[in-house]
Amino acid sequence: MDGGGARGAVPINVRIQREDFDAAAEVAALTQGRADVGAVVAFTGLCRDEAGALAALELEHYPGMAEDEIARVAQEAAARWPILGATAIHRYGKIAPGGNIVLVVATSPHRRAAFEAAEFMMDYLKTRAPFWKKEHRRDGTTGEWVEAKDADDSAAQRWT
Amino acid sequence: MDGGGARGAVPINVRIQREDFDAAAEVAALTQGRADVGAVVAFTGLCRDEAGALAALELEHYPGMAEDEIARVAQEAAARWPILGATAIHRYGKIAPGGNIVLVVATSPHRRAAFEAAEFMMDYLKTRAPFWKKEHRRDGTTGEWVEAKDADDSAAQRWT
Amino acid sequence: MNAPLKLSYFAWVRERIGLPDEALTPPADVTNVAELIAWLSGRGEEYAYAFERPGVIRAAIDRKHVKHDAPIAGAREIAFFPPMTGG
Amino acid sequence: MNAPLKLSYFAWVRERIGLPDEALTPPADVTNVAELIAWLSGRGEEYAYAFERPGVIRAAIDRKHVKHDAPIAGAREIAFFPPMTGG
Repeated sequence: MDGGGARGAVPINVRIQREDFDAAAEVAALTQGRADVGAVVAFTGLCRDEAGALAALELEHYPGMAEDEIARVAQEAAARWPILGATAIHRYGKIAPGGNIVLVVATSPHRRAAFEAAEFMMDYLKTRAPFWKKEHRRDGTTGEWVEAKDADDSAAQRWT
Repeated sequence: MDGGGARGAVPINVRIQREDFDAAAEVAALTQGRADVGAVVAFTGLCRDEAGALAALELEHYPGMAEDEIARVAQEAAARWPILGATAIHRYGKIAPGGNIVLVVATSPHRRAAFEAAEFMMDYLKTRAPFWKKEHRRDGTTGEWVEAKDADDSAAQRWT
Repeated sequence: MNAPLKLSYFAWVRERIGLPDEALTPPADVTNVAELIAWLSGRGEEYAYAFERPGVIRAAIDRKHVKHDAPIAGAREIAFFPPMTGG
Repeated sequence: MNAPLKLSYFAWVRERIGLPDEALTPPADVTNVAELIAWLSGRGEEYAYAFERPGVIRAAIDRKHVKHDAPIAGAREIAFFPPMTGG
């Protein structure tokens, strides 16, 4: 998918998938064959086991809208920072503790833009992308839906 | 090398080396076999070709002091943020455009701490670690030493 | 009269209503999202339970986030769900 | 009198002086880094060139960054270099 922002041909890759991702391959896709990238920030979000209580997270999403929202977030990042590329991959389905949930990568000539664009994408993705986490507990009880945190809203608001 | 900070056994890995590094392997070393890591931020700094003018960067360093300063920066990050691990690798010698220069990884239960600790380490590493870059130009002229940027000092100062 | 709408439900909204989606035709006096929620809440216990705290319910019209005062005229699909917890 | 010191030079300080390091014994009235720089500057053209703008020169005593007013008593190794450009 192409960013189509002010800077034209910034590559923006957005994927929603059940299968795992390979962060190294995604970074390589944004950096190989070009020598104008000076900074790469790769964020990986993983499933924590909540001190052993969690058997798995189950991620539900709104197909179609999930891709659209994450692409909008990435395009907004490309419009606000001089990035050279961005990738965002979000998994759905059952994910065991230690497993990957989300990957965000931003590349730029300079480190500050790469850091800020990546953090912006994560903050916005958390409050805008239609995903919901349900807990499956090791004691076999029916999982609860994870509650949204006010901290996530305020994290997103600091970019406005 | 062990962090030995307030939180005790936070693994801190610092290496100064001529050879390339493998960011994926370094991330795996901080995350595998544990399920308390919820967020990984990996920053990679690469050699840019300066619009084709640059043949290579040559990185000189102060052996011994370079390791010590970067370890101090990582330990400071571990004291300031609730991180679960940190890795910093800085290369020296000749590096061609597109090649890796520096890697910083921070892991944490939550994304904000991982982002901030990684950015803090990069900002401080740039102003404190004894490395100097010399340019080798494609036109064969003797390279100039890269000038330090005021922006790097102010980037580091915002954490104080 | 409104045209038939596709209504989609996610997470605990879906679980409480017991359906992932359905096609309904709201009456003509239902003009915005808040009115649609109120109308749905009157359709039965499961809807009343799903929408018992309308303030926490998020809505999307044709896959874009909207506020509860958004008009529904022309909408093809309206989705209801709790605050997002992805990432 | 001061004990012999290892002096180390890096980047263009090293290139201008023409040596990566050397062992020198500064006179007793050289007590801090600024005085050491002034004394070195008087040792010849190459030193004068290396230290022509003392304000930009960074110093480390025994591998720790210090300011120019740092006392040099007890130091084993003092390094001089330009502002760092790693990362």
